[in-house]
This record gives sequence, C-alpha cells and structure tokens, in this order.
Amino acid sequence: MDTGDTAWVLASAALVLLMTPGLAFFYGGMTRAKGVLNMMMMSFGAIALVGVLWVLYGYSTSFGTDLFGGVLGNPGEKFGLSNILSTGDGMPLVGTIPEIAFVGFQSVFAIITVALISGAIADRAKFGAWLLFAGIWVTLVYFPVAHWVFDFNKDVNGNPIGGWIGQGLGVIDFAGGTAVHINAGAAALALALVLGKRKGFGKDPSHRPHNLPFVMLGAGLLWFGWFGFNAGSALGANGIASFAWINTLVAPAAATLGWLLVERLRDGHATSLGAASGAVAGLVAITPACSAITPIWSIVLGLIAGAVCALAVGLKYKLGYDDSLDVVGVHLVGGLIGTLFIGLAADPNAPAAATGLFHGGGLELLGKQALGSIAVLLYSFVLAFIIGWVIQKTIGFRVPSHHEEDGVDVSVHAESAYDFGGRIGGSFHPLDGAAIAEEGSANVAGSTKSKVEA
Amino acid sequence: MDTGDTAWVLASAALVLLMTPGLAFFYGGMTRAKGVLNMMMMSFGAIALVGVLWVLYGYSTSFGTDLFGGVLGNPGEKFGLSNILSTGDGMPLVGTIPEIAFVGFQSVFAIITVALISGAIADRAKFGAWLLFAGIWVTLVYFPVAHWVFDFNKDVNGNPIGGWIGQGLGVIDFAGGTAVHINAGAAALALALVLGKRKGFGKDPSHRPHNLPFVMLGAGLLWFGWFGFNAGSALGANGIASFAWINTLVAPAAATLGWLLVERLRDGHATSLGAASGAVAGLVAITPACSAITPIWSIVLGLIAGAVCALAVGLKYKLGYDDSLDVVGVHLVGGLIGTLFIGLAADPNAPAAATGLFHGGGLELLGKQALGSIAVLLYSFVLAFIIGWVIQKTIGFRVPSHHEEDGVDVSVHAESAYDFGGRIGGSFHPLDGAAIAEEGSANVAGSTKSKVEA
Amino acid sequence: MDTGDTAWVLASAALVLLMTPGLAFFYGGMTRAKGVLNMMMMSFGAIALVGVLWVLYGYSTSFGTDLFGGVLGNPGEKFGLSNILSTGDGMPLVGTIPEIAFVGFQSVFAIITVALISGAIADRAKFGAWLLFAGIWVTLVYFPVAHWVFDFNKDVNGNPIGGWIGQGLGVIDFAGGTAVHINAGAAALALALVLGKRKGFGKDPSHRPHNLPFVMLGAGLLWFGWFGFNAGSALGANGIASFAWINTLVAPAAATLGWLLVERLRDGHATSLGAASGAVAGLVAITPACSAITPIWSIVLGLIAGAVCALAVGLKYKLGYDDSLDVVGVHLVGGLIGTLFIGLAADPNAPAAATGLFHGGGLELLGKQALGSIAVLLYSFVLAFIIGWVIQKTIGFRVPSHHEEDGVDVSVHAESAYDFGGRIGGSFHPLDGAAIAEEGSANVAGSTKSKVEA
Amino acid sequence: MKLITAIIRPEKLDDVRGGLESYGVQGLTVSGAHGYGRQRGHTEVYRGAEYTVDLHPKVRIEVLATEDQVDDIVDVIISSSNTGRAGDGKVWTVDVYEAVRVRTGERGAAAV
Amino acid sequence: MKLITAIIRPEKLDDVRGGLESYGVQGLTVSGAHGYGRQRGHTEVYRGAEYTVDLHPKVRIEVLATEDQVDDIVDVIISSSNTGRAGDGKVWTVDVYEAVRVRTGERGAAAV
Amino acid sequence: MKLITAIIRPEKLDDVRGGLESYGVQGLTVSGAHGYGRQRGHTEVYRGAEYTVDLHPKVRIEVLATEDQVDDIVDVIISSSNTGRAGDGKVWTVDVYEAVRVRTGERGAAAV
Ligand SMILES: Nc1ncnc2c1ncn2[C@@H]1O[C@H](COP(=O)(O)OP(=O)(O)O)[C@@H](O)[C@H]1O
Ligand SMILES: Nc1ncnc2c1ncn2[C@@H]1O[C@H](COP(=O)(O)OP(=O)(O)O)[C@@H](O)[C@H]1O
Ligand SMILES: Nc1ncnc2c1ncn2[C@@H]1O[C@H](COP(=O)(O)OP(=O)(O)O)[C@@H](O)[C@H]1O
Repeated sequence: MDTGDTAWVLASAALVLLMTPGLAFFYGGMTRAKGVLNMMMMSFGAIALVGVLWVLYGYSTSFGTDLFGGVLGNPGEKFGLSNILSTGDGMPLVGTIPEIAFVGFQSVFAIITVALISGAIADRAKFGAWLLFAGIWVTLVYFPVAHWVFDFNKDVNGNPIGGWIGQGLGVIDFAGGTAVHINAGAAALALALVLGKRKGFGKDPSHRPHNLPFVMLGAGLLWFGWFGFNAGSALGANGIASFAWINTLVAPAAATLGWLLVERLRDGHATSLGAASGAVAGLVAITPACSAITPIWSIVLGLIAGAVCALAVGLKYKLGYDDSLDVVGVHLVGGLIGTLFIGLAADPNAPAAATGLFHGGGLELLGKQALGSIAVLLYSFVLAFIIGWVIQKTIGFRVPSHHEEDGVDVSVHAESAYDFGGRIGGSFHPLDGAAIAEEGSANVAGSTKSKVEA
Repeated sequence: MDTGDTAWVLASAALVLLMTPGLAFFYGGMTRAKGVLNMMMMSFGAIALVGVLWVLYGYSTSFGTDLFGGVLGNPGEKFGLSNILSTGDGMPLVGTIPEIAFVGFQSVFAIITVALISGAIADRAKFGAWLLFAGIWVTLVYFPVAHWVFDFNKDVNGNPIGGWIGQGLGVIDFAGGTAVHINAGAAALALALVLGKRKGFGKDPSHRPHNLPFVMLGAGLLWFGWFGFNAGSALGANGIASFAWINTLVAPAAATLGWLLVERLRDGHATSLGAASGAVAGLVAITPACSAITPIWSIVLGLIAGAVCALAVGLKYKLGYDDSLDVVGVHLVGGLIGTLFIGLAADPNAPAAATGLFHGGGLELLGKQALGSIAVLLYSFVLAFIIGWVIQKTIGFRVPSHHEEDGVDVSVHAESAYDFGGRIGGSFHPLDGAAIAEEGSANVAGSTKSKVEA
Repeated sequence: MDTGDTAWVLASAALVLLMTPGLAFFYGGMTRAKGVLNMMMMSFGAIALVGVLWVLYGYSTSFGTDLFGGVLGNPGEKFGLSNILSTGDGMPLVGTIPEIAFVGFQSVFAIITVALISGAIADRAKFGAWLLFAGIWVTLVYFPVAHWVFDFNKDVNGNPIGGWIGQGLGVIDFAGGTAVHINAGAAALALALVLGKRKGFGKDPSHRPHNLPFVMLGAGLLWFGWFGFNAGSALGANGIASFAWINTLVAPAAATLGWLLVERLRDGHATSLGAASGAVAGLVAITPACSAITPIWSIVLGLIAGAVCALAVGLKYKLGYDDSLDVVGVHLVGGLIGTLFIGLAADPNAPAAATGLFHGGGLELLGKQALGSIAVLLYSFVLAFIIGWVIQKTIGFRVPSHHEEDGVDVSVHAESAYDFGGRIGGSFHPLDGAAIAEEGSANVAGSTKSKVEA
Repeated sequence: MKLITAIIRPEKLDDVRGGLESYGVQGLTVSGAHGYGRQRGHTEVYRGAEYTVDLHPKVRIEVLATEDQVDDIVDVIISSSNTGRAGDGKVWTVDVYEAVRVRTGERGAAAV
Repeated sequence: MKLITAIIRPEKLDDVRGGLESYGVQGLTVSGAHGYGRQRGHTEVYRGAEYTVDLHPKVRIEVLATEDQVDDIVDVIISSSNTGRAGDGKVWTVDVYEAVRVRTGERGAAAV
Repeated sequence: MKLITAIIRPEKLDDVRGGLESYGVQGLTVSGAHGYGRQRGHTEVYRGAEYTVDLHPKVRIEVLATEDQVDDIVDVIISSSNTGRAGDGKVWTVDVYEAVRVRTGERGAAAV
C-alpha cells in the first residue's frame, strides 16, 4: 500500500462526494423558488439511498466476479463489504490502495450519476417515486454499466474478466463519460418523456432560474470536486493524475469561453448561467478523455463542447421534450462529444497511450468509442423509460396538477425554501401525539379557525 | 515522517476547518432572517478566538504532560508551540506525521466543538458575552476533556500518561463522540437554560427557518469536512482511514433515510430540513464508532440515530427548554447513541479491535462507554451552566428584550443580512473622526432630519 | 517522485482553484443585488481565460528560461506544455512532484490574482473589456512578476537563473505577498482610477452589501482554499507545509479579532462583514510570511493586519477613489504589511531561515522586502493604468451611465440574479433562428405589444 | 375618474393584463399582497413543529379609468380572473378626486 | 360600503387579525409597507460607512366593510394594534363606489 | 382630508421625501409596486430562452393630507419626481372619510 496514493484517493473520494451537494445547488438555483427544495432533495436522497445500496450490494454488483457472461458482477460476493474490511496484514488492495478506499471512491460515482438524472424532472416529481426510481435504476443500470466500463479485474492468468466495454472492447473512458454522463443523460431523456412537460413549458416566464448565484456556487463546487473525479481516477498521486488534473482545468475553461462566445454572437450577451453551464459542459466532455488527449487538444475539445452544448440546450423547445435543466443538452451531448473526441484526438504519448484519427490511428478507436457510447445510451434509455413508466402507471411519478401549481416544495415536502421576513401571518404549534393523530398526512389543511359563510 | 500520511492529515485538517463555516450555514439557515448574521458570527468568532488560544496554550493543555493527576496537560509546556516548531532534522513527530501537523489537525476540533454550542442560543445572545463564554469554556472544559479522551501519550516506559478516559478507562471514541458532541451538546443544554426561551418560543411562526438551501449547503459542507474529521483521525492514509471513510458515508446516508422515514410516517412528508438533520445526526453518531463497527452495523446505527434524533428534537417543546437549533436533540443524543452503540456492536475484526455485546463481548465495553459519556456530559453541563450563569449575572448574556424584537443582527452587529432591492430609503455617509465621536456606540440613532411635532 | 508530496500538491491545487469561486461570493455578496452576477462573472471569466492562457504560454512565460536578462521566461519554450507531458519514465519533476502537477498548482495562482483585481470595479465594468484587460494584464504583468518571484530554476551549475526578486534579491515571499496581493492591489487601484467612481459613491445607501451570508461563505471558502495556497507552496507534505498550515490558521484568526476590535471601539459594533474582512486581511498578510515567522509572531502580524486594514478601507472615502470592494485596503495594504513584517520578525529557526530585525538581523532583510514590494507595486500599477486607460479610450471599459442605473447584471449580462417569486409578469419565448435575427443584440427591447399613445 | 383595485390570484395576472390590453387599457400598477378569507391554508412542518399558513399570495392590480370605462374594466377583470374556487378575490372601485401624469403634469382623463 | 386601510406594526398583525375575526370579519388583504414618521430610525455600519435607515417595516391591512361595521372595525384595529409608542401607524377609511366578489360576481355587501 | 397616492420611479424616492419634508409633511407610507405602461421593457436571456420583462419596479408613496395642503403636496411630488421620460408615474388623490392615529386615537387633521 502506498500512503501517498491512498491520501489522494481518500481526498478525491471526499471531493466527489461534495459534487452531489454542488449539483443540488447547480440545479436548485435553476428551478423556481417554489421547487428548489424538491430539486435538492433528489440529490440528497440519491446520496442517502445509493450510499446504503452501494455498501450492501452495489459495489459487489459493479466489481464482483462476472455473472451471466459479464452482464454484472456477483451481488452476493462482497455483500455488505464483509470480506474486504481487513485493515491489518493481508488487507486487500486495488493497485496500491486499500480496496476499501476504492470502494469509497467508486461509491460517490454511483451517487452522482443518479443525482444527475433529476435535473430532467424539476418541479413535478413525487419524492417517494424518485427514490423508488433511483433504487431500481441504480441497481439495474448503473451497477451493471459500471461493471462494463470500470471493472478492470483480471483472472489469475491476467486475462480480463468483467468490463466488456472498458477492458473487453477497449473503449477509453477514464472517469465516466459513458458510465456516468451518457448513462445519466439518456435516463434523463427517458424520464422527461415519461413525466411530460411542466405546465407552462416554453411559455411561463416564472420558469426562469430563481437564484443564479446558487448556480455559480454549484458550478464552483462541481469544478472543485471534479478534480477528484478525474485526477482521482488515476487511483494514485502520480503523473497520470497530474496530467488529468491540468486537463480538468483547461477543458472547462475553454468550454466556458466557447459557450459565452455562442451567447455573445447569438443573443448579444454573455451570461452567468452560460458561464456556469459552459464549465460543466467542459467538465463532462473532458471526463472520459482526460488521460487520452494533450492539454492543447483539451482546449479544442472544451471549445467544441461549450459551443455545441450551448446550441444543444435549445433543442428541447424545438423537439418538445421538457428536459427541464438540460441534462440531455449538457451531460448526454457533452458526454458523447468527449467520448467520441478521444477517437479523433487521442495521443499515443498521453497516459492512455491510444491513437486517434488525427494522430494516424485511423477510425478504429472512433468506432469503438461510438459503440460503447451507444450501448450505454440505449441500455440506459430503455431501462429508465420502462422503470419510469411502470412507476408512473402504478404509484404515479408526477405530482397532481394542483400540487405543481402550489409548488412541489410545499406540496411534496411541506416546506418553503425562503422566508426573508416578507411572509406574514400563520400560526405555529409543536406537533404532539394528539395533534398528529388528528391531522394525519394532509398538508393542505383547513384553517383551524372557524369561519362563517357570508 | 511519511509524506502520504502527512498529506492526508493536512488535507483533513483543512476539511475540518471548513466544517465550522459549514456549521454557520447549517445553523444560519435555520434562524430567522434577522438573526442569521449573529448565528454565523458565533461560528466565525469561535474560529478566531479558539484558533489563537489553541496556539497559545490550548494544545499544551490538551496534549501536555499531566498536571493534577491527569486533569489537564501542562499549559505552559508547549506554550505558543515554541518548542515543537523544528521542521528540519529532529522534527518532532506524532506517529508518522510532524507534530505541528497534529497540532493543526487538533485545533479545528476545538474550534468546531465550541461553535456547535451556539445553536442553542440563536437570536438572543450578545456577541461579546458569547466570546467570553467561548474562551472560558474551551479553557476549562474542552482542553481538559480533549486531554482525557484524545491524549495517547505514553511515558518513556510506554505506560499511558494522560487520557484517563481514552487510554485509561479504554473508552472507544475514535473522533470525538464524547469530547466533541456530547461535550458540546451538554454545554448547549446548559446555555439554553441559562439564557431562557426566545420570545414566542413554540408560538411565533416567524421562528421557522429562513433559508433552507443554506441548511442544505451547511449539511453538504459538514459531510464533506467530516471525512477529514473521521478518516483523518486515523492520522494517516491507510486502511483504518479508508474504513472510517466508508462508515462516514454510509451511516449518515442511513440516518437520512431514518429521519425521513419518521417524518413520512408521522407528518406525512419527508422534508429537506429532515434530510439535512438526519445526515448530521448520522455523522455525529458514527464519529466515535467509525473504527469500531463494520459498515453493515453502521447502517443500523445510522437508521437508529436518524430516527431517534428525529423524535428527540421535539423534546424541547415538551420539556420547555429552548435549544433553538437542536444541539441537544442532534449532537447530545446522537453522540450518546454512537458512543453507546460501540458497546453493543463493536466488532473485534474492525480496526479498533474491541468487542461489543453482540459479538460476545459482554456488557463491559458498554459500561465503559456509558461511564465515559456521562463523565463528559456532567462535567461539561455543570461547568457551562456556571460559566454561563456568571456571565448572565454580570455583564449579561442575553440581549435586552427590544433588541431581540428588532433582531440581533441589527441590534448587536448593526447589520442586516440581505438587501435584494426591496429596502428603500435611508441615508449614507462614511464615518469620519468627527461623526464617530458624536454618535458613539448607539445603533438606534435618532433620524438626522429635523422633525416638527404635529 | 514522492506520491505523498504529489497528493498534497494536487489537493492544494484544487483547493486554490476553489478560492476563485470563493472570491466570487466574497465579492458578490458585497455588491448590490443588481450587480452580483457581473461581479461573479469577472471571477469566472478569469478562471476561463487565464486557465487557457496559462496552458498556452503562461507557464512558459513564468517558468521558462530567462529572456531579456530575466524580465520574463521564454513563452515559446514550453508552449502548450507540449514538452513536459511525459508521465512515464523520464517524467520531468519539480522537486519531488511531477512538473505537470507544479504547472497545475501555479495555474490557479495566476487565475486568482487576476480575479482579485475585479473588486475595484464593481457595478460598472463591461465584461468584454474586463476579459481583454485580464488577458493583457496577466500576460504583461502577472506572468513576468511570477517569473521574478516564484522562479527558482537554476542552471546546470546550480546558479540561479530567473527570479531576480525571489532568488536574486533574496526577497522572502513564500506564497505570493508580492506576486499575488501587492500585484493585484496595485492593479486594482489603477483600475479604480481609470474607471472612476460609481454613481452615488459615498452617498447612495443602496451601495450596502446585498447578501452578507454570501460574504461569509466566500470568506469560509477562501480560508479553506488558502491552506492549499500557503501550505501547498511547500510543494510537499512535510514539516514546512505543516508549519505554514498552522500559521494560516492563526494569523487570520488573530486578524479577525483585530478587525473586530477596531470596529467595536470605533463604531460600537463588531460586524460580520468585519469578521470576514479581517480573516481575509490576515490570510493576505500571512501569505508571504508563513514560512518565515513563528506562530506567536503570526498572531502579532494578524492583529496588526486586521486592525490596520480595518482602518485602511476608509481611506477611499477620504482620498476619493472608488475601490469598491476594498482590494487596496485589504490586499495591497495587507500584502505590504505581511511582506514587510518578515523584515521585522523573521525567525532564523523558522523554515525560511531568515533573520529579521527583532531577531538581530538588522535592517537588511526589511530593505529587501521593501524593495521587492515597491518594484511589484509600481510595475503593476503603471502597466494596469496604461492597459486600462487604453481600453477605456478605445472600446470603453465602463458601461454607459444608464446601464449602471439599470444595473450591470441586466444591462451587461441580460440576467437578474434572483427571483423569489416577487417578480411578476413578463413574457417568454424560446429563441429560434428567426427571432434572433430580428432582435439582434439589444437587451432593452421595446415591448412586443402594440401601444396606442393616449 | 375612478380607481379600480383588484385583488386576484397571482397566476391570473397575465390573463387579466391580456384582457385589459385588448380592451385598451394602457397602463396599470401591480403589487404583491396576501389575502385571508374563505380559501383554505396549507401546513408546513419543520423538525416536527407545524406552521399553518393561512395567508395566501395575491396580486393587487390598480387601474385608473375614466367613468365610462369603469364598468367594462371591472367586467374584464372578473371574467379573466374568475376560477370559481374560493380565493378568487375582490374588485372594488373608489372615486378619484384628481389624477396627474407625473411626466407631463397632464390631469384628468389625459393622465391615464 | 367603505374600505378601511390600516398601517400597523408587523408584530401586531396577528393580534389585529384575531380581533377582527372575533368581531366577525371574514376576509382581509395584507401587504408589506414601509413607514416614515415620528418613529426613530436605526443605523447600520459596513466597513466603516454608516447607513441610517429611517423607513420602518409596516404592514398594511385592508378591509372592505359595510357602513354599519366601519366604526367598530376601526375601533377593533386601533385597540388591538396600539402600543402607545411612536410608530403605531394610521387607519383611514374611504368610500367604496362598488365592490365585487370575483368568484361569484356578487356585488355590494354580499361581496365582502 | 385626502389621501395622495403617487407611483414613482424608485430612484426618485429620496428626492420626493426630501421635498415633502421641506414642505412640512411629517409622515408617509412607502411600498413596492410594479408598473406597466408606456415605458419600454427589457429582455433577459437564459440558456437561449428569452424573457421579456415589461413590468417595471416602481415605488408607491401614500400621504394623508388636509385639504389645504393637497395641491401643494401633489405639486411637490410631481416636481421632485419628474424626469420627462416615459415611466415617471401617476399621482392620484381620493377623499378620506376619516383618519385616525393608532397611538393616540386622534382623528382628522390631528392624526396626520
Ligand atoms: N373583507 C375583505 N376586505 C378586503 N379584502 C378581502 C376581504 N375579503 C376577502 N378579501 C380578499 O379577497 C381574497 C379572496 O377572498 P376569499 O374569501 O378567500 O375568497 P372568495 O372571495 O372567492 O370568497 C382574500 O384572500 C383577500 O385578499
Ligand atoms: N401623513 C401620513 N400619510 C400616510 N402615512 C403616514 C403619515 N404619517 C404617518 N404615516 C404612517 O404611519 C406610521 C406611523 O407614524 P409615526 O409618525 O412614526 O407614529 P405615530 O403615528 O405613532 O405618531 C408611519 O411609519 C407611516 O407608515
Ligand atoms: N391607468 C393606470 N392606472 C394605474 N396606474 C397606471 C396607469 N397607467 C400607468 N400607471 C402607472 O404609471 C407608471 C408610468 O406609466 P407609463 O405609461 O409607463 O409612463 P408615463 O405615465 O410617463 O406615460 C406605470 O408603470 C404604472 O405603474
């Protein structure tokens, strides 16, 4: 075990954990004031639920021994992590770090992938239904896909087992362009279709972001955490991590410029929402590529990702699906750009040592990258659609129409986000047994005061 | 010295420092808009004051050679850290890290313990009195208690000196269930009693949280920082740290679910305040236990802590003490649950190598854990009550009644937190010598314009 | 290569990156609600632009081989980092870490130095002009000055090449008192003069901070990140880093107390803005000094820096320049205090091993510190003034007067920061090709509805 | 000259404005308000404490109108803001003694 | 029909509402306001610059009432919001020409 | 007794207050409002979607005044808030039936 590598992976894991609250702000700032808590709860709910499932069977499903010819790892093998917990002699390692550190590092990837999806269904999802979706989707989609992409286990003879996309097909995805972003983006599109458009979609001016500084805060925390996401994926504090680090700085920097340039030319104004979005688009795009392309090419990738995503977020109005906070436009499109760009610009001297079209590698790598991307995209989209659809048809995924009008915060969570002193009136009493029994679970209660009809 | 271990401890120390601003937001979001700055100032004031005291004599009091049979370390021994500053040959070490790094790591524990207390006295404390209390309490309570719990110094023969709770009694408290959470929670209860209830306690609807996204932000930063708190307490980047890391993920995740479940069943709604509170309750509970129980048992602990704390926060209305932001319900109760749970579920194969009741260890460990908890609880409560009471009787701890009505921000700090453009009117002038002399320290000044009585 | 050192530097680099979003909140909270986005955009714009330039030629200009007798490094030498990217055998190192990690660590210093300047020109700068200024200033000022101060390259015989201030003159500036804070502060003063005062400067009450919790958040994130800034500058996880860490805790802690004390005595109230400002002033002051003075002297330095900066921020009203958010009062003054204080209190036993006046070193060191400070101050001021002036006279740096009245957010970025539900009315439509062509870049559009003159 | 004040549901503001514009009203003033009446409140829960909120967000519209338009305008407002559910609001009119346009100093009908 | 407008201290809103309900008032409209008058202001300090704030938060209550109730309602408001300290506020009444309930179109006394 | 209501530009509030104080007005009530009229709106853009904002922030000033002062006060308001650009606002006056000072119960001219 190497303490330096372990220090970096533990720090990186914490950084990636922070990304989900960061995402809660990035997304939450973009909703209306009356839906911000629900949006944040979908992220916090993902941390809570996926965190527990990961320890129970998620890690084992993603990184256990192949079942069904590699469709997933054996969920029971490391159930509850029970057999990898030794911290003394004979502590199991992954490379130079304790396996349990690797478990931690991978856990937060599962969490944020689920949280990312929630951006598509702002302002209209039941929280219970969301949790149910999250639990099923992460089990049936994320855990297997992580097995396909991130599992580099070998058998005793050193032959790859598991990871048909990553080590089988040889798709290059350093930190999750396919397993995280395309995966989440495709599921988001499916949910946007299942839940349908918000009331007033494309018309109601109240749909503008209610707190842009929160969006900036979210973008800042995401960028910060993403250094753990990408450079931590080297699983050590070494040259490869450093290489990934600098790409994780420069690609989003360029993508910010790219997005702002499109805005300036098209709308006349570079916006702060554009800067935050551009940074995230660049981070998404560099995720799979950060070990495969040089910083100069990262700048090119960033510019492209920023500009294309800036255009892509307008698609939902044209095509008529309400991907409310642009998970498709940013994560699916950005993830595709980054994953495919490797096929073009991968540099044989970069750590990934792959050769893309521009360096004389022909179209082979590009083909693989496309294949891996599409496999994940389709699998995730179809499964997410089915899961979402069944939930919608059974317990209902979307809140009733008047709950949407009242705002999901008040109707689903019985809370409102802000009270700057402008709210007046109302009455208060601590809940005690009696009162609880009486009022049940109704959140829209009749006024407790007697009224006389006029 | 090991650079990897040092890297992890330095990073962890920074993470724990961030927890106090995180706490400022967790708490600040829960107050009214007119008390948020005062609440945040109590946290920032703790950083400032305790930071200085720690370097002067705090570290030495906590980790110096026993005085009075182990009641405290010798405050003069390492006064100003003067004799441990060498960074060249002969640099003093604690384990594999520079002692000065250990000083840094421990400093932030002292800071946040003090800051935690402030949640009990929202909206009604004088800032000067708070600083005075903080300085005395940390000196008379925290520094000695840290000596009892965290000091693992041995004499030249390898016999324990100092640390009667930790190495003497053998109480297991990996990262501060007793020294931090029970300690702060007990002091908070004392202050809540000394200062008395806010006006309108349990009645005034304006006491609802003014900014729930801030509460979520605080919870997110706390969780992030807590990885340093717990996993950093391994004082190295190793298997134990990794073990603590995964428990620090999964226990609060389960606690969030536990809290939300109670809310859903009792009130009909899972709230964002509940999610944030549940996460913190789980973090509190796992703090002492993160090296002693396996992840599966952490899930159980988390569920229990989340559910019990969700119920415990209602006690203040029943019992009639105004622990405004539930330091007792979350930190005292959560700290007790976590510390005692070790006595039940400690696994001999976990790094702490202790055996609790469920693993055939009998009741001995549970007894020790209870003893250690109660010792800290009582000591802190009694001292905090006396210190607080004396301050209240002399210079006054609580603001005058009309200051509470105006809001502590404006009356104590001469500031208001927000101005979104809705505030209108007023006049402005830079302070210059003359004006200062004239207007003195009055913050409620007469209008400068002449008025004619009608 | 040492993995522990690399782990710490990678973590530190991420921490320093976070400081710029932190600064965006520190500054953004101090503007009016209608200028917060513009303020934040100047920070995010700095990340984007300087991030790209750094990779292209910035690193090479700062750390390349001397040109023109040491005025700058050769911008073409490591253009695009192309020749230092190897991560395998023969990977280039700086000390014990990969050179590419050093590139990352230094990049974020360039970024934040630029961002710091923006505080002087709140509420009145064109974003395009700011980006232009940022690009030119960082090229002509920051990159060369970093070369003077931070470049410790030696030729094959071990003789210093580059770094005439740092290794030539022997000025002690551990983490950037001159290159970062004096540099940015002097440029800020120049821009404040070039752009002139805000409308209503010193009179309009709407100029009070619109969101003080954001200022606290910014201060918290800055402090957190500053551990990377200062302790990371040791370029390793060792005793020196630990020494710097503890100074980075205690100096700002003392400075907070210093600032609050001045406020309490002068105005009667310790404010949260004062606490946040004091912490930052202390962080600035300890930046150059954190390896040269002992923690006790750091407390003294902190108290002085906090108190003096608290007084210095009032100067702008007396002298009549509108350094809106006090970059001069905090960063220039704080940077000078810290850099000069080394000449007084440098301790030969501290890691920097320099001897100041109080330890019998005479006035020599003080003289050098003054010389280095003044050189950077003048160079930066003059260049910034010229660059700013030319931009103002050509494309215009300041927005037109009515844009300032409407607020820079809406006029420059076509956005408004908040919508808590109070905003009513308005209409919405997705931009499509046709509409874009028609409406061009005008942000103040005529109502689309027909009106009849009464 | 009369002043028409309408307290309506916020979500009906756009409809009312549209209706008034079509009718020919060229200006109006809008502000936020909270109403209390027959409409039922909702309950929020924070850490087990219950807040009953029975003041509802409303929007106040004020229109200065000449005598001949008042009835029509009131009708337009009512028809465009009516939902039939409790909480729809009130409209009332008061006599205006004098109205002036600040920009020009014009008075009376010319002011609106 | 009359419209009663009261400018009162925000902290007195609940008392006034309670009083009016007891009296039998079934609806009212509340909005935020700031007042300037005999009440003294307070001072805030930001980085050594002083802001004197002399507009005080107030709450405006509006009640439509039939002629016979007006005097009683004014009395209820005054007695429940009076503190005797400067800044208590004002109550004024104006004649209402017509009042309509949006939900039903009812006019006059039936509308309130 | 009359009630003067003025809808003005927010940035003119201080001037108007200054003017009224000089004239001798000892109290007034201010609240926020949004206005719609001849003044042109502005456009905001979020991720390529355009929001046209045509309600402008305004400030409402209300002053109770005795009959003899009304005309002067209206003049003071107009002269101190006039900019000559569209959006300057309106001033209107209505008859007040009765005005009361809450603190003392004084009525009529003594109440203002
Ligand atoms: N007597 C009144 N005076 C002033 N405003 C009233 C009065 N009664 C009702 N309102 C306003 O009208 C709104 C709707 O009244 P409510 O009784 O809830 O429904 P409805 O008018 O449909 O019966 C209230 O929210 C309040 O703003
Ligand atoms: N002439 C006036 N016209 C309108 N509102 C007024 C007038 N005078 C006072 N007010 C309102 O009444 C409130 C209380 O007035 P103030 O003079 O402070 O106290 P008091 O009425 O007790 O003498 C003010 O804040 C303001 O809102
Ligand atoms: N008929 C009206 N009734 C009530 N308020 C009006 C009316 N017309 C205009 N206003 C108010 O006056 C403000 C200024 O009106 P506007 O038409 O923009 O400019 P001007 O009065 O200078 O022609 C509007 O923003 C609105 O608040």
